[in-house]
This record gives sequence, C-alpha cells and structure tokens, in this order.
Amino acid sequence: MRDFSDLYAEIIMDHQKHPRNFGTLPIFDKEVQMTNSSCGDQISLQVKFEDGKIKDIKFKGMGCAISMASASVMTELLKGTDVNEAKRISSEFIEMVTNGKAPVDDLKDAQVFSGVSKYPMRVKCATLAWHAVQKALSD
Amino acid sequence: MRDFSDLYAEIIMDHQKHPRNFGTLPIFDKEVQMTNSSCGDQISLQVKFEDGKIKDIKFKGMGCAISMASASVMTELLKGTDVNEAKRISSEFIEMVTNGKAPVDDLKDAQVFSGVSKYPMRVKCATLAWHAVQKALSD
Amino acid sequence: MQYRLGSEVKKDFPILSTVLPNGKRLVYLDNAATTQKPIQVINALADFYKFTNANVARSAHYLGEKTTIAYNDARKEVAKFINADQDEIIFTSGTTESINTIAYGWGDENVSEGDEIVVMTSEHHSDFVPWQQLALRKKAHFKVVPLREDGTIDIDTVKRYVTSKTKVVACAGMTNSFGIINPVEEIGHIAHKSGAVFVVDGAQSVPSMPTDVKRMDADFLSFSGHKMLGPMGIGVLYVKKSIIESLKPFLTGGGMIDEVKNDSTTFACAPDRYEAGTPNVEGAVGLATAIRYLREIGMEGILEHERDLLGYAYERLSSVDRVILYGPKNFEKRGGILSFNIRGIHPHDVASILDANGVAIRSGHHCAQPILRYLNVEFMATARASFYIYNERSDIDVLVDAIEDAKRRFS
Amino acid sequence: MQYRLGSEVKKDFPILSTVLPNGKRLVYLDNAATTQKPIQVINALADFYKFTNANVARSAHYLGEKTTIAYNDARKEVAKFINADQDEIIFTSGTTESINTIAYGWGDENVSEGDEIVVMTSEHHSDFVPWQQLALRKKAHFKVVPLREDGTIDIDTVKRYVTSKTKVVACAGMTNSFGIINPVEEIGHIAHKSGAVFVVDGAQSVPSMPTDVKRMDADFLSFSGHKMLGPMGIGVLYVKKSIIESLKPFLTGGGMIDEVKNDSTTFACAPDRYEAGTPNVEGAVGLATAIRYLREIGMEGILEHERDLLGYAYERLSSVDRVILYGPKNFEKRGGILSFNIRGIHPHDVASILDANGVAIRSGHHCAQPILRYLNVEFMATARASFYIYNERSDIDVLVDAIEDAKRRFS
Ligand SMILES: Cc1ncc(COP(=O)(O)O)c(C=O)c1O
Ligand SMILES: Cc1ncc(COP(=O)(O)O)c(C=O)c1O
Repeated sequence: MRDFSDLYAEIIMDHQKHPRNFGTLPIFDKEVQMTNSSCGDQISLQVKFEDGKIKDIKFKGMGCAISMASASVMTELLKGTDVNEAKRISSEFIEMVTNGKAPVDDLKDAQVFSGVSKYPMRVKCATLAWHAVQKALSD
Repeated sequence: MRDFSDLYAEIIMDHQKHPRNFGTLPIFDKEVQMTNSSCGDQISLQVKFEDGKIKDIKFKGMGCAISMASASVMTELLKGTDVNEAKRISSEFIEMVTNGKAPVDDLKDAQVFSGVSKYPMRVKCATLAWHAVQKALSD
Repeated sequence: MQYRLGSEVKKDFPILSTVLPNGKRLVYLDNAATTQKPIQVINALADFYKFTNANVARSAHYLGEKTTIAYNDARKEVAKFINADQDEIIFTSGTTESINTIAYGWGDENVSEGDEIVVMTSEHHSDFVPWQQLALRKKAHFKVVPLREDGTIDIDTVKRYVTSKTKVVACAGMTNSFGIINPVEEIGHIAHKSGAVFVVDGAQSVPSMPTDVKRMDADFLSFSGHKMLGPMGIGVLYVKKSIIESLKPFLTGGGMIDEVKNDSTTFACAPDRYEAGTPNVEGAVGLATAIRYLREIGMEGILEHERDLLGYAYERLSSVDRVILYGPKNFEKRGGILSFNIRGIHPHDVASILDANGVAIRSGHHCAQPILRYLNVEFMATARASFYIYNERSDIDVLVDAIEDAKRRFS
Repeated sequence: MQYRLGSEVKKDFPILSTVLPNGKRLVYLDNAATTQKPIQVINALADFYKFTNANVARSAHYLGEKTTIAYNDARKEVAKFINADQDEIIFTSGTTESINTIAYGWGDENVSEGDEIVVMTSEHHSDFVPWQQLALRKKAHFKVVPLREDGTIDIDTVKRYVTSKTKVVACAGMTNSFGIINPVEEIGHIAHKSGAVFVVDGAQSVPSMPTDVKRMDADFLSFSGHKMLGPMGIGVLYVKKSIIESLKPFLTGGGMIDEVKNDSTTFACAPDRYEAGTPNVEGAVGLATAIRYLREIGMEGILEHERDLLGYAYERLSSVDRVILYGPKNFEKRGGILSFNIRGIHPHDVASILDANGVAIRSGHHCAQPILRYLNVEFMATARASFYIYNERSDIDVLVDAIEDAKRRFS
C-alpha cells in the first residue's frame, strides 16, 4: 500500500492543521534549535522544568506536515511527564519510526507515525522534534 | 585467429634470435633513449648521418621479442636511406601497427608486423623503436 | 528524427511499466535527479560481463584486449558526442568527482591568495562547494554572481564580477533547480577575456541538448552518465588540449604512472595520467551505449521534446490556483525542468501525495541552497518535475490531477 | 561449504565458457587483475535498472525509497562482511580512490613536515604513490621498508622503521605481485604502539580470505568490488569509528553537505559526508550480491582452494626447466597468486603465447615496480597466474602445457 493515509493519518492531518503548543514560552530552562539538513525542516523547542517534570513545552518551526504534526503530538504527549519517562518515550518513538519496531502503548496518539518507517525518506521529518526534545532533556 | 604466427611470424622470430645492428657506434650524431612504461621495454638508439642519409644505426635494449625484433627490422630497413624517406617510412609503420592501415610496399620485411594491430596491448612494443628513430630524426 | 519521442521510446525502458503497490501506474518525472535506462544499455552491461570483462590496458590476452578496445571505443564515442578529441576525455565516477578533479588538480596549482573564483548563485552544490573550499584553502576570493529575479544570469553582472584577478569562472550549462539554460558562450568569452579558465558543469545540459566544446570554448566540461541513460558510477571530465598540461594528476596509483621509484614518480601521458586505478569499463561501455541511443534520437529533438512538455505543463499549471511556478517565462531559456510550490503545502508533502498517485518527482533544495536562499523561496525548497525523452503529455495530465489531489487533501 | 569450488561454481560464470577465435577454450588465470562475475551479480545489475533505479536519499517516491533501502542494505552487507559498523563504511569507486581519500583527507590534515610515512616495498602503486606524494606535499619522510629475499616482510625491520615520528603505516593484506599474505596484526600493533594510524590495502586479501577489521585493528581498510565478483566502479573505504572525525571530507558537492552558504559550508554526518555526488548504487548492489555469494561459499574455503591450486601449480612448475618461481616456499604465507618467469623469454611473449593457447595471465610490473626493482627481477617484469574460486586443477594443466609450448617456440 502506498496510500495517502499510510503517511497522513487523520490525527496527523489534524495536528498539522491545528498544532498544539505552538509558540514560545515567556520563561524556559532549555532551548534547542534543530535542522533536518536534507530537507530544510527546522524546529525550535523551549522547555520549562519543575520537580523533575516537563512543566511546559512549546515549539516553533517550519517544515512539512509530518515534521510539524510530529512536533505537535510530541509536545502534547510529553507535557507534564517525568523527565526520565519522557526520555524513554522519545527513544521508543525514534525506534519505532527509524527501525520499524512495533508501536508501544506508551506512545498513545504518536503511534500513528509507525507507518512512516516504510518511507525512509520521511523518517527524518517524523523524528526531528523527538531528537530535539532528547537533546533538551539530555544535558 | 589468435595463433602464435599472428604475432610471431618467422621473420620476427629470426630477428629476435639474431638481432641486426645490435650494439653501439664508436661515433654518432644522435642518441635516443626510450622506455615503454606500461611494460618496461627499453631501447637506446644511436645514429650517424652523412649527406642527409642515415649512414649507420645501432640499437641496444631490453624487452620482449616483438620490441627487439621490431628494432632490428627497423635498423635494417632504414640504414642507408635518406632522412626524409626514413621519416616517411617510420610514419607508415606506426600508422600500420597503431591504426591498422594496410601495409605498404616500402615497409618490406617490416610488413610482417601488421598483425600486431589486432593486439592493442602489443602495439607499444612494436612501435617503440620506430618512435625512437622518429625522435632521432626530428630534432 | 527516427524515433518518436514519448510513447515510442518508452517501450525501451522496462522500469517505466512499473505498477506501484497501490495499483497506480508509475509516472517518472524525476529525471533531473537520474534517468532510467533503456534495455539496450541494460543489456550492454550484462553482455560486457558475459563476453568481454577483464582489466584494461594491462593484460595481454583475449579478454584483456577486447576490454581495452571497448574502453577506447567508449572514449571515442564520448569525444565525438561533444566534439572533442579522445585525448581530451577523462573518465571519472561522475560530475562531482570531475569538478573536484579540476578544483584540486588545477585549482590548487593555479589559484593563489588574492585571486578570485567566480561562480553563479544558481550552481549545484557540486559546482559550488569545491570552488568555495578551494578559495578557503588558498585564501582566494569566492565571488557568487547574483541573479535576476527569475533565476537567470545577467551578462552585465557577470562582466562586473569577472576581473583581471579572476582565475576561474564556473557555470552550469543548464541549472538543475529551475532548468535554466545559461548563456555559456557569452560567459566563456568574458572569462577568457580576463584570462580565467572557463569551467562548465554539463550535468543537466549535456543530456538534454547538443554540446559542442569547441563552440562553447569550455576549458573544462563535466557530466554524469546516470543523467543521460547511462549507468551510475561513470562520468566525464573534458579538458581542453591546450591546457591539459596545467592539470596536475590528482588521484595517484596504478595505471597512471610512468615510473615509480622510492623517492619520486613520473606520470603517464594524458588522459591515462588522470585515471588512477582500475577504470570503470562497464560504466564507460554503458555510457557509450547510452550516447549511441541518444545520438540516434538526435539531441536537437530532445530539447524540443522537453520544451514541448514544459510548455504544456506550464500552460496547464499556470491556471491552477495556489501553484507557484519558478523560473523565466521565456521557454527559449529553459529545458525540461519545472520547479513549483503549492502555497501552504510543504513540497515534501506534495511529493508524498504525488507519490501516492504514482507520480515520482523530487522535493527539497535540489542541492542548490544558494539560489533558493537568494530568491527567498518559501520553505527553502520546491517540488520539481523534470522530463526526459520517454515522458509524454499524458504524464503531465497525471501530474496535474495529482496536484489537485494534494490541494484537496491540504485544503 | 555448500558449493564445491572449481567446476561447480564455474557454471555460474557465463564468460568462462568463452571459446577463443582460434578454437581454444578460455582458461582465465588473471584474477588478481579482476575477477569474472557470476550470473547472480550480472542479473542483480540488470534487475536494479529494471525494477529499482532512482537517485538515493533525495527523492521521496517509490523508486527513490527502494533505491535508498537497497543502498543502505548494501552498506550493511559490506559492514557485516568485514565485521564493521555500517557507519564505518564509505563507498568509493575503488581501492585507489579509497587510499587517495585517506592520503588527502586524513594525511593532509595530520601529517606535517618532519613526520614519517612508512610503507612496504611490496605495496601496489595505489598504496605507494599516494603516500609518496603526500610526503612530498608535506615534506615528510617517506620510508620504504625493505623485504627479505623471497619478498616477505621481516617484522624486526618494520620495528626499526616505525618510530615515534611515524604518522602512517600502510601495508597490503596480500600483495598482488607475489600473493604474499602479510602479518597485518603484528604490523598494526607496531604502528599503534608508536601512535601511527594503520592503513591496510585489502584489494587482494579481502576477496580471498576472511577479514575482520576488529581483529586486524585497522584504522583504514580499502578494497575494490571488481576483484571479488562485484562490478567495476565500486570500492570500499572502512574507517574506524574512533578516528572517523579526524578524516576531513575530501570530495565535496551534493549529498555530503549540511548547509551551504556563500562563505562557508557545514557537512553532513559520516558516512554521508564522505560520499559526494550521486553514489554508485548499482555498484553497491552488485557488490552486496557478490558478497552474499562469497559468504555462501565461505571465505575460509576460498583461501584453502586457492592454496590447493597454488600448491599444485607450484609442484608441477618447479620441475619445469627454465621456469623461475617467485615468492616464499611456505604456502601458509600465500594466496592464489603465482609470479614466474621463463628464462630467456620476456614475460610479454610468455603471455602472448599462453594467450594463443587460451590461457589468460598477466605480464608486466603488476603496478609493483618497487618490489621488482628491489629484488632485481629480470626484465623488471614477471608473468603472473592468479587463481580464484572457479579455477580447477585442470586449468593449471593447460597452463603448464602452454608454458611448455612457449619454451619450445623460444628454444
Ligand atoms: C594490492 C592492490 N592494491 C590496490 C589495487 C588497486 O585497486 P583498483 O585498481 O581497483 O583501484 C590493486 C589492484 O589493482 C591491488 O592488487
Ligand atoms: C547541475 C548539476 N551539477 C552537478 C550535479 C552532480 O552530479 P553527480 O551527482 O552525478 O555527481 C548535478 C546532479 O546531481 C547537477 O544537476
């Protein structure tokens, strides 16, 4: 199958049209800028921590529907979670999309991106925001 | 046909075994050293001119049967000829072997090398002495 | 023209009857990236390994000789195709290696601190980065000629940029971003008047139009086999005979030497001295077969055919709402490449939706970031449909329908 | 071993049933120059162009993705074959380009005036001239390790040559002149103890014996597809992960960049940053197919088979009058290469007479002038018969008869 819905599930189209947590934070602890050089997708991510949790998270960026929807889904999923939990979840996402691992329940809505693994050229689009958040959480 | 006799006509084998004009001249006007780098054949040629003619010519060298026989045939053919005539003949030989032109009568015994044109890897062997003599005659 | 371009030649290309897993027929419009191969070329590769293969110019045996003859014949075929002499043809692995060979082999020897290197803003990265890096190595000035708003080159601007300090002027015959045919003869003239060498990147132009190195007076010309029906891994570097001695051997090793001693090496004559290692004879034979195929079609006819398709696509798409078309409106300046965007949809998404419709195009920066940045193209990317001999108007109809589908889905 | 080497695998190689114009059956013994291709590899090339071909990693469409997957899979296959990680595998056009990539990309950055570069006298020109030229560029000392009389390396001599000033030690896994298997693990150890990088030329060893980059602890390893059943125009450069950052991108252009601005360029991650331009996917796919074929045979079995043939040839020829055999008598140190001369007959004539008998061998300096000069080999040239998986003892019988024929004709 190579249908539109393989890549662009309804949830993805919805997030693409109405991105959650889009914008900037007045105060934040971490800011990460990342570019997907092969296609020019860009993301800028701001995170505010509190008590070992992601208190708030917002992104801005320019890119394709996949990369923007993926960023939106990511912020929605990780906002409020424990930092270590967030690290684990983002690794799971990257594993699912990059190496075709089966989706795990933790990923909730983000599971809809599992189809991207069959489109190697779009993998970087879907994982950009997740790599960015990993960076924000790591150091 | 790819028989022994294609490349190694009787005349060639005879010159290879009994090279004519092999050695060095006590006095000479021109000396040329030439190497066929792809196979290591070497020739050193000495020429004495008189009245616009090749008064005497001798060669020494190391190389395969084709290159040595060709040098021997060349010296025999060109010794005593007019310089311009020698230039013309050596061009004819090179044309015959390199580009497969039909042999001309002028070349006499040297016509037996016409078969070499079908063996591109041996062309440089057969023409080495002739390029050397062209150099000796040219400047 | 013996062949009818479009549907008739299409039959020679097995891959063009591909049906995608979703049942859609493949419409291949990514020819500026790489072209498909006719069965004649595919068979030539297989036959080479079934009947000819050996190492070249080294082994005095039956197959060795057949291979050497095949390799030399390929060189002659390439030379004839661009009106060059066979000693002026160096086989490389592709345009990128060809240009690097010039930048390192000629540039490092001939460009010094304070000299200038002039390239166009519209150059492909492969004709941009090697020059920029050379300039950085040598502390030379890297000057990038700005463009008109439609992406074309203004000759007067080139004249202002090229000075007596300019050592190199590099320019594509046809740009891969917008398919613009550059006025190479005029630019070459400006370069030579200033004493610079003129380097033409023929990766896009050589496959699509007649090329005559004498007429364009190029000092160097590079192109790739895979963009002109030939196999991957083979390319050409033409070097004008009168300057070939100023090109230093770049890659060294087997096959390009005269004598190797411990403390020094002497090199063979051109073109051998520029082809280190076992050459890609398969590639050369495949490219020669491709050239014979193209020659039979006739290069004039190819450009005409590409323009016909471009005109048709342009006409159909210019009336489609939200579609932005890039490049000049004067088709005399263009080959069969059409870069476009759909307002509000990222070109990657356009490409994916077109793909779901069976249409293969490319999206992205096309290895041409400088021009996209310069012209401030949205997303720093475009969708690009590019046509070749086997495309037909009906392919463009499918493209247009797919674009409508994209618009519907991202309404 | 699933296959029987010799006659049984021979059936897979269409070219080996060639009959020469004089009616003689082809006996191909020029495998050190290049090997023939099994039908599996030939078909893989054709199938690539019939079902897969597109440009790689750029175009988001069906064929583009199939091609990218095929290219990545090929990289994994190569990595597995030499026990490396896929990010450590760079595709090049061949061993010669691989070694030049090291000499320019690593050498120009890391070797300075007064440093030393150590190579063996028995290196192929492709593993000799690039280092010599690097030394000349950098005013470094180019040190050539002398050999024992049989052409083998003496470890104590290597120890004396490698000092704290040594930056590079380069050595072949197996020499192409005499087929000597070098003690790479020991030499690597010496190199690393002195802080030098260890560069292995695997052009001859990788096709004929198991290769484990971890065990030999090579920093760089180079080899060519065409010498191991793969197509021409593809080669490999392995770079150890821990030093890959010290390798500067060498060829620049499309596909290896991150961001290109007018005044500077940032590069992509390894291995992409080392592969400028459209890669040779066809070649990579062909090489991967060849590797799968070799793997099924088993690399241990190949060396054993070559040694069996070498032993048989050695035995038969050592009793033939006027025949001089080169290289060590200890076959544990050798692969399937036999260099020889017939006293009083130039090796070119030997090759031509063998060819008239259908036997393809190579004659000449084998791109190894330094060792031939060093050992004072007559004519600075040898005849060389080299064996591979499809050769059998009967091929050697034909070789011996042909040698007798040569002796008769030049009595
Ligand atoms: C030991 C060795 N090194 C390097 C090379 C060069 O390989 P290539 O010509 O494929 O670049 C060869 C073969 O020619 C070889 O045998
Ligand atoms: C104008 C232009 N120059 C250079 C190149 C580089 O060619 P290759 O990738 O075959 O080396 C291309 C194609 O990618 C191109 O379109």
